[in-house]
Amino acid sequence: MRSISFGQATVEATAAAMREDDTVVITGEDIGWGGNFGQFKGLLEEFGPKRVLDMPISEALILGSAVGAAVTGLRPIASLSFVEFTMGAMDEIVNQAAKFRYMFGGQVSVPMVVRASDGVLRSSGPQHSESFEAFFSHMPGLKVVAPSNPADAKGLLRSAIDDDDPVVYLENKKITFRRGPVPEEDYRTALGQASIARTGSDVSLITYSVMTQHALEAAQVLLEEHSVDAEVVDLRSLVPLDIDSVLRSVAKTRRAVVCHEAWTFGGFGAEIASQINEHLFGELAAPVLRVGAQSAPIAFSPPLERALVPEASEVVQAVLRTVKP
Amino acid sequence: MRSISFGQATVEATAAAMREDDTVVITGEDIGWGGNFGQFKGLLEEFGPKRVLDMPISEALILGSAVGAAVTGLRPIASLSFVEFTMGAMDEIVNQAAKFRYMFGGQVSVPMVVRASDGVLRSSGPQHSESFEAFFSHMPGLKVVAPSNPADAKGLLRSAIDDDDPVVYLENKKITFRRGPVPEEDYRTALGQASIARTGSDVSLITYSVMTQHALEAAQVLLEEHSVDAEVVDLRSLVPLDIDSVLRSVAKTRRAVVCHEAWTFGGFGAEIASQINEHLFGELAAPVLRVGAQSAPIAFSPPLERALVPEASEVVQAVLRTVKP
Amino acid sequence: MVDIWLSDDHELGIASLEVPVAVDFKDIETSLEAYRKLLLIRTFEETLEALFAKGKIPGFVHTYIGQEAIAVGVCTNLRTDDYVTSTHRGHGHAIAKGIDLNGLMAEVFGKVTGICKGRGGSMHVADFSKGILGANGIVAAGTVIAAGAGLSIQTREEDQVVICFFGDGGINKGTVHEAMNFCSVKKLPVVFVCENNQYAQFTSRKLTTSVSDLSVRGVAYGMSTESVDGNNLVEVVEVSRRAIDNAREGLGPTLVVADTYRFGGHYVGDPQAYRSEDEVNESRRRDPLLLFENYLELHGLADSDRFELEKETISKLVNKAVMFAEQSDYPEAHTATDYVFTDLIEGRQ
Amino acid sequence: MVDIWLSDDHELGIASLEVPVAVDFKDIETSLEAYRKLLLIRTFEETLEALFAKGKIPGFVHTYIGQEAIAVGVCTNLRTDDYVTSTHRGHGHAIAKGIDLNGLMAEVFGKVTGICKGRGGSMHVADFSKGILGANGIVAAGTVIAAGAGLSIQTREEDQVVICFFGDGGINKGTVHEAMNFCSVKKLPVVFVCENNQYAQFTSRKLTTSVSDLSVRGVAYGMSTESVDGNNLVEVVEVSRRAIDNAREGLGPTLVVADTYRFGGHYVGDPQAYRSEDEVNESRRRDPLLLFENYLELHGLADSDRFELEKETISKLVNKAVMFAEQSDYPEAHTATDYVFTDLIEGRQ
Ligand SMILES: Cc1ncc(C[n+]2csc(CCOP(=O)(O)OP(=O)(O)O)c2C)c(N)n1
Ligand SMILES: Cc1ncc(C[n+]2csc(CCOP(=O)(O)OP(=O)(O)O)c2C)c(N)n1
Ligand SMILES: [Mg+2]
Ligand SMILES: [Mg+2]
Repeated sequence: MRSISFGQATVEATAAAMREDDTVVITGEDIGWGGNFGQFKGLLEEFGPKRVLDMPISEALILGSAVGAAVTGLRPIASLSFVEFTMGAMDEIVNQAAKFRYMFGGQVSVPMVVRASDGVLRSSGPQHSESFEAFFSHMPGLKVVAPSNPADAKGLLRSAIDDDDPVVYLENKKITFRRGPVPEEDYRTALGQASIARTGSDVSLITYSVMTQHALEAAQVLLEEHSVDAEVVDLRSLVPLDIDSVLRSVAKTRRAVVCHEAWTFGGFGAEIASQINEHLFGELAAPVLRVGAQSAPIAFSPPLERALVPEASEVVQAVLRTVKP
Repeated sequence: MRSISFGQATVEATAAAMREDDTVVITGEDIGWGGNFGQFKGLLEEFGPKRVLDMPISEALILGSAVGAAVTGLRPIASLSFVEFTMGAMDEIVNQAAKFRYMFGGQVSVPMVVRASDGVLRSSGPQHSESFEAFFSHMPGLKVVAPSNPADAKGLLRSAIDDDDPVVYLENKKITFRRGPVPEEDYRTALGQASIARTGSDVSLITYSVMTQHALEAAQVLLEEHSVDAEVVDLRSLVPLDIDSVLRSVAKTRRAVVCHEAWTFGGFGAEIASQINEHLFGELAAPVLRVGAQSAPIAFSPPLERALVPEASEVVQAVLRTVKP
Repeated sequence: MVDIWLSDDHELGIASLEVPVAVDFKDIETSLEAYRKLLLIRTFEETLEALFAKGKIPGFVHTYIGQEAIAVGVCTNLRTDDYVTSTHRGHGHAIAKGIDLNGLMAEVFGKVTGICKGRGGSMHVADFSKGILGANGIVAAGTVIAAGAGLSIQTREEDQVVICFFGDGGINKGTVHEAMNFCSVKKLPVVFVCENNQYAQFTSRKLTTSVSDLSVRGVAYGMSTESVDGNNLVEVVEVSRRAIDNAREGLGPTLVVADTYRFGGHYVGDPQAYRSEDEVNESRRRDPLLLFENYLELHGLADSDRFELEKETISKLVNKAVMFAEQSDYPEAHTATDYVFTDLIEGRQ
Repeated sequence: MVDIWLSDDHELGIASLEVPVAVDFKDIETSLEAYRKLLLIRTFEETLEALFAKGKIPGFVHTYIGQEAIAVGVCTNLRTDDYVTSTHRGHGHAIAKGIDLNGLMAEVFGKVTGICKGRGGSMHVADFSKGILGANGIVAAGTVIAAGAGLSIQTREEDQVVICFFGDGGINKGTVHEAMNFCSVKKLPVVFVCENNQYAQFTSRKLTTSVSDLSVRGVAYGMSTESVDGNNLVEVVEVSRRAIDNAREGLGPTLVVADTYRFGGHYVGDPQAYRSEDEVNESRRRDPLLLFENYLELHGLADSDRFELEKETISKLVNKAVMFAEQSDYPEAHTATDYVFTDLIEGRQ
């Protein structure tokens, strides 16, 4: 299969949706030029400025207008290049998009996608490096998607655009340029279905987004250097959460390490760990460990950045603490 | 000891701080008139409009100007009457207040307090009823305080104003009017020290804010009707988190139920439960359970509101599941 | 003193009613229809005050009493498929735009027959089938939502318009700025109607707003602006029609500042220590209902007997709505998480 | 075509340098000091471009080349205890306000000797001892922070002022609106300086901004407004001095719109497909450095020999800073969570 980048895969999904449905529009800052990560490349050329809108630097407007458009016949994709910029639009995401359907008693649905790039990439510094999925997944009414590879990026985005509820689609910066095999045809990957990225018997690595890649690397090292056979469960979406797949895997391996790039403290990993502990009480061979960032804004300086944010080696270490206590 | 309301207790703490230190100012909407919950009553009269500022409906400005004031010599208390309104100021809280000290390499501290009322009170509806401590406690650089009674409200607020870091001070609406014994003198209650609100031996209820009250009621019922002796650990602050007190209690009782009014899914309770499970692995007699709101915006209609949000009876039921599986 | 709330160009009393009158307002049915709408809002709100005092209404209620001519005047120019975004003080807008009265009343009661099935309550009344995109508990949230509805109209190449109601307090929110700039850049069919009722909660506008003539805010975006006596129904109809026609024709947004006064407290039960009884009483001399009755009499369109007749009809309507609401059931507890998503979500607690 | 970025009232070339000149700008030392500052910023930024190309600078870098006269002109009027808030394009503001050059360079390298100990990098340079409240990676975040600094000054009854630099793209953020309204209501000593460099990232201002004369935005708040040729140092000094004097005297805020052009890409490495080389070359004819050299020559304050001399001095200074930065250590990994709080936090992972 041909190999394309994560960003390019999302372009394909978007173009397919836009070809199929005239009501799909994209709004965001500087997207006409292709986007910071190439994730909109060629869309302005194909669909014109009425469907690919370069917006003012007005994040509240970008998200709020997406809500207004979504309840009056469009299916907007609102893009904020860095997830930190969602903070200027949290009212629109949390108090409006997430609540509209519920507080109006099911009169409307809010079919919109919020796209944002998160995570660490080469010293982007403390206001351009974070991961906020814990915010979005705590808020009822939002679906949250965090793909780990180009093929999923395409299929999940297609489903997110199809979805009648607001979906926060988080694309990690480190993997946006990475390539992988992606089918040419148009397809959808269902939200709420984890994928077993690697089968294994000794420990379950529960993860998503860029950490799936790190976990797969870690699994390789664990096998080769420590004879530990790790299973990697890639959640793909956090809401809906495929807890069944998680529990099935952990019930089998009896050990789990939950991994994400976001801060460990209060992170989404705590939700997963709590559910594993509750549902598999007494069946675990070791405590569920969590691997995530240390609690600090993500520093600019390369050694600090690396110290704060986990990669494969931190996953390996955590697994070793679990299997050889 | 005289009994005063939670709101009045915070007035005393604020007045004491303002008398002692000219740089303490309060900013917020309609605070000159005493605040929606009487939490600023009399302050305008005593300290005048230069220190008690009625602000425009501009939440980003209220929080952002607090940051600017805090790094240039003031100790502002910025008040947003309902915690939902912080969503319009999340950039200022998350990207500015929380990060200023860190991203500028310790050059400054940001001594400010964000006050906001959270929680459910008699059908305030889906945009005036929530609890967002999971957002704030996930963000490094913010301290988070959530008192459960008037005496703590006074002492913790005094400490929060003293504190050189940004402190989010969350006052639950249901308990703002409740009275309790409060010492007349000026005193401080340290952040980061849980209180054992009730000692017990069978199960630990880990909680804070209004749920401490519900947990105490539940403990009474549990003792009288089920002969279960519950210990209630009132965290008082979530950041810093007094995990030692939590673990000490649970190590003793071997059972824990974590309770808050916020949504269970992705809530702060997941962090506590995860830490308990990790640190006391193999020492627990039952899974750690969580009691919190169901995942929906908080509905207006009384029976729906009551169905979504836990009170004492939900705590009792969870404990019974823990002690008599 | 009444002049605290009137811009210099509005005169006290009924003199200012003598503006050029639209054809249809010489028409008796059109006029009476508008009169009934004013009455309906007034009666609805006064009924709520009484019900609230009796403890029958959960939550808090913000009434529109004193401002009725704005909603009715503006919405008189609208089609059913036009949109409005509203505020925490939204009953008037909803009624003027044609919301089902029983559903509205039942919603305020929190009943399952409510227009939002009891999920929203007073602050979140909406009827999407009538283009009412919702009252909203977040001040000025409607501005950016209105911009989105405007964008949607433009993209779909329809000729609908959007009315965005917001308050003199709300005008200082950043969302107003972002929305107005965008609507102006794109020439979206959005009319911003600022209801300048002199107060935001308990705070006079003067304490928090840098200009006394709010319409200058529109100038900053290259928008058309209009000021109007918001208590004068006929004037509101005229001025807003111009703005709406322009919007419909693709000439872009307008900011209409409608001066008015909130007769009641911020919410029902507000002790109102922040203003004098004199001020309130004085303001009642320019009650939009009275002004419009004067107008109808002056033009021989109706007399006091007719007014009484209409009042009775409207009273019955509202009472029926109360009955409907009172006899309706509350939603069942087990449905509390319905409508969070369009489909079921697994794995959530 | 150059006229895309000049308002109508600015003439091409050096003619516009003949504005009334402040006394001190006939003074050779004052003039040369300003010239050195311009040079220092230019040289610093060009050096960064070269270093970045060699892979020596982590992250991304936004240079101030072409806009130097604004920061230098404004800051010439400031005291050390005055404040500035800055943007993602903040090196120029920091240098003009007197940041330590070695600390600045080391910060951009991410070294522990950096002014922010390597935590911030290019987008977060700050020096609170010099009143530099930080470059900021969030567009227009500085506006509300500046308002707070202004409030602080007023509360402390000092006579400091705050300069809030922001961009023509930033002007559409809601924070600008909220900050300007508040500063105007309270008459805070804040001068808003909008650096109108024609682009926000890759998007021309015309696509996203509803008015071509940005100064009208200030009118909406009852603020004083000024427009100035931002490439003309002497004019910037004059105009901003008026605004700063007013602020210091308690007369409230001013919006100064300074027209300029960003010679470089949005960030170093930007391929700039969104504008023509011609446009950029044309704009270079109004290089603020050249214009000021012309001015100095015209007034007999300096000649080209002198310029060369100064350039050498400045080059050495910048090279020394590079050496300092290169020889400094990176922060140690175990210090990564220092400075999150002023005290230790227990219980966090
Ligand atoms: C973002 C936000 N901030 C504050 C509030 C609290 N609040 C509710 S109504 C109101 C005053 C609104 O004033 P105005 O816009 O003039 O409308 P009016 O009540 O006069 O109709 C305030 C401050 C809110 N609901 N939302
Ligand atoms: C809130 C926010 N939105 C978007 C961005 C991405 N961004 C960085 S710089 C920039 C353009 C800023 O334009 P302008 O204000 O004109 O400043 P200039 O770059 O021209 O100096 C944008 C959109 C950001 N940093 N912050
Ligand atoms: Mg008002
Ligand atoms: Mg610019």
